[in-house]
Amino acid sequence: MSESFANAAGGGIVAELAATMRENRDYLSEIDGAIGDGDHGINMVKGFDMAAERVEDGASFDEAFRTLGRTLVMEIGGSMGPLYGQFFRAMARQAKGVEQVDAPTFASMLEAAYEAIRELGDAKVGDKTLVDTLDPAIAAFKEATGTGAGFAEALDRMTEAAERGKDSTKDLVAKVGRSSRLGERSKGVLDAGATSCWLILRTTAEFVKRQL
Amino acid sequence: MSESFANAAGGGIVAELAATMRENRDYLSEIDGAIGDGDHGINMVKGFDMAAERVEDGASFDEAFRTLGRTLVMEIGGSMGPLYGQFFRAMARQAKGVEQVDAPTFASMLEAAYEAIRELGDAKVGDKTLVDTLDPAIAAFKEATGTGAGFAEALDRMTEAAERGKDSTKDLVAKVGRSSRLGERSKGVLDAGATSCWLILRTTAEFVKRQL
Amino acid sequence: MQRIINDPDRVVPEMVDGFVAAHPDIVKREGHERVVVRKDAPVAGKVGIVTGGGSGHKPAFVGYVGRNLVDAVAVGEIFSSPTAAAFAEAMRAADGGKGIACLYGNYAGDKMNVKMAAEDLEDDGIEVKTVIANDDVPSAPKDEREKRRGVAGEVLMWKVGGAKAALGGSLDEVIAAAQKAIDNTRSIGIGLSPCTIPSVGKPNFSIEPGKMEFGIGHHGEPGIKVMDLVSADEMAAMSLETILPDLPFNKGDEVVVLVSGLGATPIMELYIFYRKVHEILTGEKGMSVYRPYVGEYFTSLEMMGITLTVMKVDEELKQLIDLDCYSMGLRQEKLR
Amino acid sequence: MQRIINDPDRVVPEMVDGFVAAHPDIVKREGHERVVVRKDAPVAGKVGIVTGGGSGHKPAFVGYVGRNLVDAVAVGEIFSSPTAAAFAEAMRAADGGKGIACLYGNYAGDKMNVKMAAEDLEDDGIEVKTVIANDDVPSAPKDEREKRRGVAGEVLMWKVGGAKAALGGSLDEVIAAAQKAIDNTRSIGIGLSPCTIPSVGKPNFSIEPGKMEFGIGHHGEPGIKVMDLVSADEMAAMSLETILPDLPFNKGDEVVVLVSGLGATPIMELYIFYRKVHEILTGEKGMSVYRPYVGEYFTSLEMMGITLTVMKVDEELKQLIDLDCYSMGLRQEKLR
Ligand SMILES: Nc1ncnc2c1ncn2[C@@H]1O[C@H](COP(=O)(O)OP(=O)(O)O)[C@@H](O)[C@H]1O
Ligand SMILES: Nc1ncnc2c1ncn2[C@@H]1O[C@H](COP(=O)(O)OP(=O)(O)O)[C@@H](O)[C@H]1O
Ligand SMILES: [Mg+2]
Ligand SMILES: [Mg+2]
Ligand SMILES: [Mg+2]
Ligand SMILES: [Mg+2]
Repeated sequence: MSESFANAAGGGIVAELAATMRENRDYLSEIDGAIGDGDHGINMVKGFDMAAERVEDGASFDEAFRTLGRTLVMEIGGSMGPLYGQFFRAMARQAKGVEQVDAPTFASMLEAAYEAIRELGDAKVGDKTLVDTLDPAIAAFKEATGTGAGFAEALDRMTEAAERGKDSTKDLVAKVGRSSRLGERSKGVLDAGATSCWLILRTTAEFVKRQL
Repeated sequence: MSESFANAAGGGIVAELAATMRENRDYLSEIDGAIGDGDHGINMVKGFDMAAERVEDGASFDEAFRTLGRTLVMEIGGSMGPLYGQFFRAMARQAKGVEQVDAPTFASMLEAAYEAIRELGDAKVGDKTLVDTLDPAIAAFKEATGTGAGFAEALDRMTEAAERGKDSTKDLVAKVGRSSRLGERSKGVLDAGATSCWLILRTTAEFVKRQL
Repeated sequence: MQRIINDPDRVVPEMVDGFVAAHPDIVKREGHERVVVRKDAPVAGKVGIVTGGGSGHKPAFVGYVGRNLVDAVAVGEIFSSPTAAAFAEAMRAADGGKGIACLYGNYAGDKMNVKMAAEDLEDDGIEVKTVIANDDVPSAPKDEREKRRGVAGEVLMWKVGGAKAALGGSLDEVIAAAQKAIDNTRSIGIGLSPCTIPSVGKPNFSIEPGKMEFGIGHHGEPGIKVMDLVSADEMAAMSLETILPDLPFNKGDEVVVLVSGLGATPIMELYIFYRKVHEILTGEKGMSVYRPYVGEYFTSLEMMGITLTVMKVDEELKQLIDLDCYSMGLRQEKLR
Repeated sequence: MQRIINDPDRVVPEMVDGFVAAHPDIVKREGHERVVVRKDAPVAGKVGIVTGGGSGHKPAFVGYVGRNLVDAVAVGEIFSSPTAAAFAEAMRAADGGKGIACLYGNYAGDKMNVKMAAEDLEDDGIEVKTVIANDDVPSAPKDEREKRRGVAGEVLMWKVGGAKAALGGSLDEVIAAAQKAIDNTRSIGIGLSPCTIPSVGKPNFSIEPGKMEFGIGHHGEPGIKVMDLVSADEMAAMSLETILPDLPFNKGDEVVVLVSGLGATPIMELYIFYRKVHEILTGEKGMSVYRPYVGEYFTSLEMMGITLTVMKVDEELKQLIDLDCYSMGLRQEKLR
């Protein structure tokens, strides 16, 4: 197994993400339905499918992410469109021009994505959003690479942390977004965005590992 | 007991009718509530009380009825205002200029009232309205006088027939007015207007008998 | 009852107070506390347009008092005819010396009270003529048109009659135009939920979830049938199939269309319904829509539901429909 | 769900179809299927007024496209922000060469999407400035005004901004006027029943019979408290007591008042509520009502409830409020 993969060969990522969203559409909408408006699965599938169709054959990893980001920003609306849109656009920007994507590049992609979400959405850890998945996931990835783990190993650590982060949202009170109107009543269920974020990170990790 | 009474002494009739309406306000509204809009008692009390205040001291029988009729027409609105309004105006017209009101005069008053209601409201016997009280009541009064009964006796026959007529509305399907929208569902309860008409005839009969 | 009222028996006078306070540029109250009059009425030398009816149908009736529309309105209790006195005062307030056109709906109480008011005015030498709207197709078969109720088509009758009067029409001309408007107009309503008269406190009828009453009246009068709820497109198609053959409307006709919510219907749904009405009329039916109206024009308190009104127009009606007007419920500039 | 729709996922595009078909004299659709544009836009040499937001608030937002009001609107799904692309298209369609004033409400999604659209336009050399309405008093304390939601006060912001642009104001002048309008405006809402987003199919929250939510938001956001239902007069008094001290409004102030139903409220009840608002303002508070608006101006699907908005006016705001305008939701001639 190598410690990097060819950017040029990574264009399949968006189709895989779209497949994951389709598989989990009803699950995501169900979670959103409990304390939101029940459309998260629909929103995600709509955006990712649209993007998957637009990604050209032979697109690179960064090009695929750029198309995904642009599609989400331009066509989905709501809060998720711009948030995940800027998320993927930021990842694309970090990978642009890179020939081999390695762990440091991937770490900078994650950090840029997080920064974009924070700048736009202003949510903090504990607010019961996708940030609760993203923040520990990135920390775990960097912690792993910093302590000598390989790219694949670090991706596994990231996915595990993402899952724990996602699970942590169950006991949180929503502070931003639609479900914040429920106050204490928003406790007891997972956050939909945190769940889709975990799915995105897990799918991406699996995809990357197969490229190494 | 005489066979007529002095028109000039009959002005108290409206106060007595108003008292009857007040006593039966809730009952009438309750009946109307079952298949109408529940305001018949309120409508009647409002109009009769207003008229009772306006009837001048020493008013005659026909003047009192004229005031009552005018008040109902002008101030009550809906269907009952004009219907009972024209009813009492017609009665007043027949008694106007009469010094002693006897059974034939009273019969002509009833007939004129019935004619006014029919002209304006176009309801027939069996339509579940006050006509179901009025029609048999007038027939009974005329039948009684025609077969030699005195004024008082005829008034009793009238009241009895009015009550039977009122009771007959229980099994009828409403054909006109608000409750006709219920179709078959309007069966099983008395008609509010038929009930108030019976109360009006009974109170008038009692009043007249005390004047004879 | 989840409502914004004070005393249930005082909703009508308080509504009138609020209405007059909110629209000082359009209306005034005059003579009778249940009469609302156009601010500059009576307009000398103009036929006075009068209407009236039970309350709870906002913008009808007071919402149509205004320039080139109605001059005076008699206000009744909720769903109950105004008094003869109120009608008579409204007529007097509207009298500009050319007679009164009383344009109202076919309800027993209104007919009786208008009749007595008109007699009163005629005693004073003021001529009163009437047009009785009967545009509601489901309320009686075609050969008993005189029994049909007046519903949202009344708005077009007022528009046309008001315009004719504003343009200097004589009483007979105003009556003829308003009569032509209503004769060329057919309406139907669909109810999806009941409404509650505040002083009664309980719904005036019931509709099960998943059902609708096709052909319902403006006070919840029963319609043609209670049936399973269908899509907006099917509602539009069914409504047109019921009213178009009744006039009949024919290929090539130019029509004015009025879609009104019954009170609780989200306005966006009126547009979803209108979309299909427009498509059917201008598509398979081969007609053209001269002017559409979509909004809350004639409601039934907080009933969920919709009404459709179609009027066939000729050159005269087009001219009258196009005249600008300004009331609370209808404000319009020339379209063309 | 007792509603007049077809496919719950297609209510927005079908509504837009119907809207454009119903108002050909006022609007057109251009470029993007979720953008509604004033018929004669872009108006050369005029600042373009743009807004947008989630659907379900009719007449907002498309109902304010029209002469002397808004030039283009981005239409979102029900209660969900329009896309950045729709905002960008709306801005492009409104661009008459003097820049774009995007006047919208303080919601997270709208802010993000407007921001990205504006960046897009600026890349093309078109200047975009924004005013973010935050008139809803209950949604945050006074020292965190930047967190407050935009509600029915947005209508007055569009009226003022639209008029300033129509009178030839520069982009900075239009922005300043609209900002002044919203800075001088305070609103509050009361909810008596929830509403149902068609694609969700169940009510978005619940209110027990006999209770009301005081301070509710336009999407059912929780208010200050859930309390026993009170009379219309008390609602009016409580609402004024909450918003008047916030600006604060003072004795002698001239104010514009806007009362809006939330969708299912019978219009007569809006007048019953306004009656008391008017009485309190002009009585014990010693203010004068420069212009009242009562009607359905900013709704929440079929929610039962009411909102109150008060704006303090100076000579500039009076002039701008008085300018005539013509859209589906707001049509006005000069009052004076
Ligand atoms: N400001 C924010 N920052 C980060 N995530 C957010 C923010 N606002 C909302 N979210 C996420 O969005 C998710 C809901 O997405 P979705 O259902 O698609 O949108 P909507 O709430 O418009 O229906 C929430 O579960 C939450 O994780
Ligand atoms: N056309 C008519 N002819 C005779 N009586 C009528 C007619 N229409 C209605 N009524 C009577 O009116 C009564 C209802 O009166 P009321 O409740 O006061 O009026 P509303 O129906 O306007 O609420 C009915 O019970 C019926 O007897
Ligand atoms: Mg959503
Ligand atoms: Mg959602
Ligand atoms: Mg009644
Ligand atoms: Mg009754």
